[in-house]
Amino acid sequence: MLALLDAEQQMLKEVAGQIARAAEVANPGDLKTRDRAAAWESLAQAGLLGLRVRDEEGRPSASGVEVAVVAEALGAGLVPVPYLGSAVLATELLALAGAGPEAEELAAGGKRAGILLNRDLSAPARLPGDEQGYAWDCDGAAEALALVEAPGGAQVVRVPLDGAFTPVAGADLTRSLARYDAPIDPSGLTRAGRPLTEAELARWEALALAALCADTVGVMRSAVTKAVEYAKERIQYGVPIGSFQAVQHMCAEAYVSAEAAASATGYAAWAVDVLEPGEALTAARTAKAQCGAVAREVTETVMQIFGGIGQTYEHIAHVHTRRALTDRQVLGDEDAQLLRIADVRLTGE
Amino acid sequence: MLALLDAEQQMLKEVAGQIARAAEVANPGDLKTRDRAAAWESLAQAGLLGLRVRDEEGRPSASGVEVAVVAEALGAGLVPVPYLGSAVLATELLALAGAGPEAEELAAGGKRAGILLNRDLSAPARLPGDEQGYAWDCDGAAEALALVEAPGGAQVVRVPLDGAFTPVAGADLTRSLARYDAPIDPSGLTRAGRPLTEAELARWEALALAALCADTVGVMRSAVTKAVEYAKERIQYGVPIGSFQAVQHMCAEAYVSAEAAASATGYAAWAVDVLEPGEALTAARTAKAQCGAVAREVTETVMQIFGGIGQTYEHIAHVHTRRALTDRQVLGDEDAQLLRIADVRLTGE
Amino acid sequence: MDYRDTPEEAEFRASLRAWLAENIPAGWDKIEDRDEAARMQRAWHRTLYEAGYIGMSWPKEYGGRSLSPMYEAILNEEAGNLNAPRLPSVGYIGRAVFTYGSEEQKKRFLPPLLSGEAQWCQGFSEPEAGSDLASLRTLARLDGDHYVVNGQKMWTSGGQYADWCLLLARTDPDVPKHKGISAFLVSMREPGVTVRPIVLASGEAETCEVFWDDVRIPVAQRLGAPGEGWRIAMTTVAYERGPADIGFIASYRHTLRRVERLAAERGLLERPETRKKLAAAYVRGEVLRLNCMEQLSLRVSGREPGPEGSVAKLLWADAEQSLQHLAMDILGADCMTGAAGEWLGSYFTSRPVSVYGGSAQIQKNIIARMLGLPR
Amino acid sequence: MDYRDTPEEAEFRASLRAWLAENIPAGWDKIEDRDEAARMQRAWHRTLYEAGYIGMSWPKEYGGRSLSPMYEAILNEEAGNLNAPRLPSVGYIGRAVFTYGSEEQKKRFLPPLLSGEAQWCQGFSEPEAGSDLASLRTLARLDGDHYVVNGQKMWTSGGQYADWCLLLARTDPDVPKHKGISAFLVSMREPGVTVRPIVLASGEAETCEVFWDDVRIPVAQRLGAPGEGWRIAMTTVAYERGPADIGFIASYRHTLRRVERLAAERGLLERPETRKKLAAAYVRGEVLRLNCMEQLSLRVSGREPGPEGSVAKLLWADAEQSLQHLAMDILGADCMTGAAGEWLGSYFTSRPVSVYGGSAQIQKNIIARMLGLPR
Repeated sequence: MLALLDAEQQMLKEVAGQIARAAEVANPGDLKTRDRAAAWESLAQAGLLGLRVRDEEGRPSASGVEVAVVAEALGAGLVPVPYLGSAVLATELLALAGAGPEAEELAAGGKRAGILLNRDLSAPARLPGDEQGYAWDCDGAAEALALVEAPGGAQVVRVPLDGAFTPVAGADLTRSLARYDAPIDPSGLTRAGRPLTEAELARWEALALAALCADTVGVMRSAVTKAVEYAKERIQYGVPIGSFQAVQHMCAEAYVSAEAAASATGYAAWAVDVLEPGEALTAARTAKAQCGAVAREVTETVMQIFGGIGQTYEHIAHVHTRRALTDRQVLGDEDAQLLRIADVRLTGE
Repeated sequence: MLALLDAEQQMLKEVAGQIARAAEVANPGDLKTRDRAAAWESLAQAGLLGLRVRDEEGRPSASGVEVAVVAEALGAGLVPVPYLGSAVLATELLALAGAGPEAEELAAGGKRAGILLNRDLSAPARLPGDEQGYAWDCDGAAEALALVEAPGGAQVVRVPLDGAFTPVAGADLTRSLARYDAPIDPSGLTRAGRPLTEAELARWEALALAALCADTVGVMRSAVTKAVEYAKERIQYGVPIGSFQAVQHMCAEAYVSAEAAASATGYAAWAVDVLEPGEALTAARTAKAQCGAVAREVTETVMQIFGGIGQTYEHIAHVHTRRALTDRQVLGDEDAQLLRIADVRLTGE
Repeated sequence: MDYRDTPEEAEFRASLRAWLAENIPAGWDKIEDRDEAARMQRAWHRTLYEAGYIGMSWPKEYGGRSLSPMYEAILNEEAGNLNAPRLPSVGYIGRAVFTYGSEEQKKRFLPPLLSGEAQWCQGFSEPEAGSDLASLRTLARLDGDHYVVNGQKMWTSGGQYADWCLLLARTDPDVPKHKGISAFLVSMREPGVTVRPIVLASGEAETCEVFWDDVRIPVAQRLGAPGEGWRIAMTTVAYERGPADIGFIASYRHTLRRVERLAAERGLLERPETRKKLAAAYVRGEVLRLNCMEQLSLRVSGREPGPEGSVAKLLWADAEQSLQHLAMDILGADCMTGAAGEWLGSYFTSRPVSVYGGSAQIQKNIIARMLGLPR
Repeated sequence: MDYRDTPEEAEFRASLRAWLAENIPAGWDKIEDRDEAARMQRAWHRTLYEAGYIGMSWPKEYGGRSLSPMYEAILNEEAGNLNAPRLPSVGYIGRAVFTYGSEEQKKRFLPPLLSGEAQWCQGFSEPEAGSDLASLRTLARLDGDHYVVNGQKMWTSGGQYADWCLLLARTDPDVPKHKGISAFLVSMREPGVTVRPIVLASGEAETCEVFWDDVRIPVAQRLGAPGEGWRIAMTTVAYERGPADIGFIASYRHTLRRVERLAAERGLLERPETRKKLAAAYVRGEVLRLNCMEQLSLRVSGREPGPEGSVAKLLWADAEQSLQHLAMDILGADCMTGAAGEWLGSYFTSRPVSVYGGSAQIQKNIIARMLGLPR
């Protein structure tokens, strides 16, 4: 057992960190000025969009751990690119369905896809059925993936993001959202690959949750780091506010929460490709429950440490809060995860 | 409007405080040495056992506010006498039932009565029906009061605390508890007064809850006071631990919780005799919900401030915790109260 | 102890309620334009003034009615219950002027303050002086019969619409920081005053930055003696932070009812957990209300606003923030997708309640001092 | 990154598991008498020792097997899973002795420590020196070739049954407090040593006070140089506080299963709220387990136990205390009436988890230091 990144994973972390820092949203003004296309291109060139593309034997080119490493780096930088939506959630869905060429297309970076979620963002949209919903993290995407019932399982379909979709201003300022309000026209859907089994869907959900958690961990860790730096520099009463024990303990508590979430996330990311799908999913739900439970508190503590300035739109603090709260909701908040964990613990055994 | 004790109530507070201090359990060793009979005699002589005895026009000799003032003082001193059981819960039940002589007997102090509660301590025992239960706060009492269904309402009955009852060591070290495990023999019961209406029972419950809250407030306030004093005197790292902001904030948070509970309790105590029974009961439930929700946290914080020594049996801290936790449970904890409040707020209107 | 109105209070409440029913401007809460809303507020101030509802607790000699603060609390409560526009907050400026001002200043400034003719704001905080107000850097240099002011103020609520400002500035940089501060009554129309709205995380521009560049203030507009600014500020802040503004209680109740309706619309009222959480929110509101009533009773009994106000401040922040958490959890994804975007705004608006007017940490420090804990 | 056993670890685990199944003393957890329980513990220590399971991570030259700390973690985990008696804790005393001891001390003290022939306790804290250990007052005065010790120690766990004590005492009152402390290896059988059990709020006597009255210790039993006691204590405490004792994880799981059964017995498993709370308790346990695995991995990779251990300590206290809160809430009145009195005891036993071995406040201070926040 060694619950630490190995040397290659460490290197990946540095590469992802460099790309993320180059595209970082350090203050809300950056949202207008960042060259998102260049950031996407960097990710593509470093091969980071293709981590879940399968080789000829059906193995992903990298494990959930690598995906989490990249997702955390991009979360830490609040980077406004659809990594989760396109390179993780959509690509993995295509890869699991055996839609290799479609997955490769996304990995190359020239094309993007979002993911279609149901109205409460708690699951991939099922068509027909989910008559309202959202394409999530679909910046620059011409289509989003959804599921339709098919003999043998759930069939992945490509839904064009056409006039039926209205871009909406959600809480998250760094990732985009488009709403549909009426049943999707079935004639516009294209099938991709073969139907997915329950086990494959569980595997997909495990990866998706782990990646969302890693994003949240990145958002929290960088928020805490910024708050700590501010506490060292901000002078009140002639001393840095970080010399007050109350501020120290707020920082410490936020740090502990973020690290606890990171511990659970590391395991979830590792479990994706190693444990049985059910176990992997429980590990992922555990991490999501933990991340969801602390995301609000941690980012609120950070806003509190920043004091008045941390309450303003021009400050970065609320951008962290918004992204973390959105991660919390996508594919189910902690309450949803806990109920599913309880099903396994209390009924499943 | 004036939400402050008036001059007479202030004077009562001082009298009750004097009696309580004379009988105070300042450390667990005092539980063996305190002259409980003398303390009871002082309360009787000061007329404090007879606050709820009715005059010829049916008015109680003092309001819920006075009862709360006395209960808080005795709670603050962790005084090991059955004031709540005998002088409040039992006496008020008798008085409401019009059983004047029986109430007078208790007020004189020569005789005591406990209250019979159901198995989960959440309500007065109903006979037959509650086949197991507890006589609560029945130190020195030969009987406890329970309710039986009767035409026209709930009939108060006197249950002899005979061989069917086994004294048990409950959490609370300052008030006694006796368990019965089999249906009570109906032939041994004596009726007292006339059956009580729903409104009268609500009034009784309002007073009982308010008095329990006042006891809890006393327990919390004196616990916080002791912790604050300790923090001023205990030296670590060459300074009083109370000079550390972390300890200061723990004290401040515990103080705020106790004061918030006190605010709700003051209103509940006042409401008993003034508002409609339903409103009075909602006020009492509000106070009990608040007291129940903070009792554990406040007394735990106090134990934490006392550090290692506060974890020992010989220290007074856990005696506070035990009494507060018992108050929390008797007649329903915060969850029970909140559900009833929700019924009124969400369904009743 | 009696939580009911006295006969006088009941009479006042009844007539006030009738008056409010007739005088609350129709449709005021539908106004979206900020300038128009400011005009409405000014007119509302005037209406209240003409009916005698402004400055009721002020001494008669300064245009008040020498009534107990209880009447202002009743005004706040009833106005809140009937969803009236925000009540003008003249108390803290007025108290500063009639406690520390010269006769001439009182005559000049109090009547238009009361009538609403002159709207005021408060120039205290600065970017580098938040919790630590005494470290403020805005400089007022004496130049003949004028002071020349330079600096930057922050968190100046209502700065966009104010005519006058109660300004704190440093007049003597050479003495300990609390001692070199003076207070000024200064027109916002002076050359060199620039107001810039601050947009909060909610997206609303609720407060302002104010830049002061060589603004000239006549010496006669200094309030109190040179160096007395800190004392003046502390008096003002005490009255600002106290439990006087019980209007919040009413607004909390309105919000709670809205949250209850949200839960009902989403079919969550069957869930015991949701029921308990809604009841707990009710309990928090009641606890705050009752604590504020105690504070108010102390004031009515002649006690100056003391550190007990910090208890109410902490309870307030907790109640408001918990309620917004509950709303967010009931709304779930709708709060994130913009389907209920106004609640996301309310959530962000609840966050600074534990920052402004003394952060939660400062309030706990104050309580620790009150408990006698050593520095 | 791999959370699975290596082939070697898997092999070790399998043989250990088989060994445990055969060697765990039957009925050990039914023993109520404390003295008998202590005898059982001593025999268990011997059994483990003879099978080579004690001191596995110690250098071979001192009787260990030079294995990675991972093997001790596996031992803790498996012993916990199979509900074995508490594992003897020799690591921190051993580390002190083989890091700071003379050759003679190592030869004399390490073998019986390993074998369990000599049981040890730790004499660090005092009534006036808890969090602030360095202010300890127990005095060791040099008198020829002996030190004479006077003072009072507190929170000496296992003091009743220990043969030897790693004692901290002040040998030089004239230097700054951290510098005047020395460490001693001293027999609990010496005249002048009086042990008094401390009964905790739970009613259990889990720890002791030890009074030292003119106790004479040969100079040869001083560990390390005079004044080196603080350094020795810090090494010891670091190994005590670290994530090594993963045995807690297994005991937490057992307790959680018991709480789940309580909820089932009371028919509460239908309630979504109870289900969520039980699941949240599972999550807290998992988070702690995984955090400890990271800590352990760092140690295995050669990093000294660092301040990250404070994270695990805080998570541990939170998990344990939250679980006891949950049990109390599920039990309701039964916890107060004595009907489930053992759970009240467990509740009180969970409280000091945030006090002993560095209070929660101290752990947060340590983290703040690690984050680089200024003093």
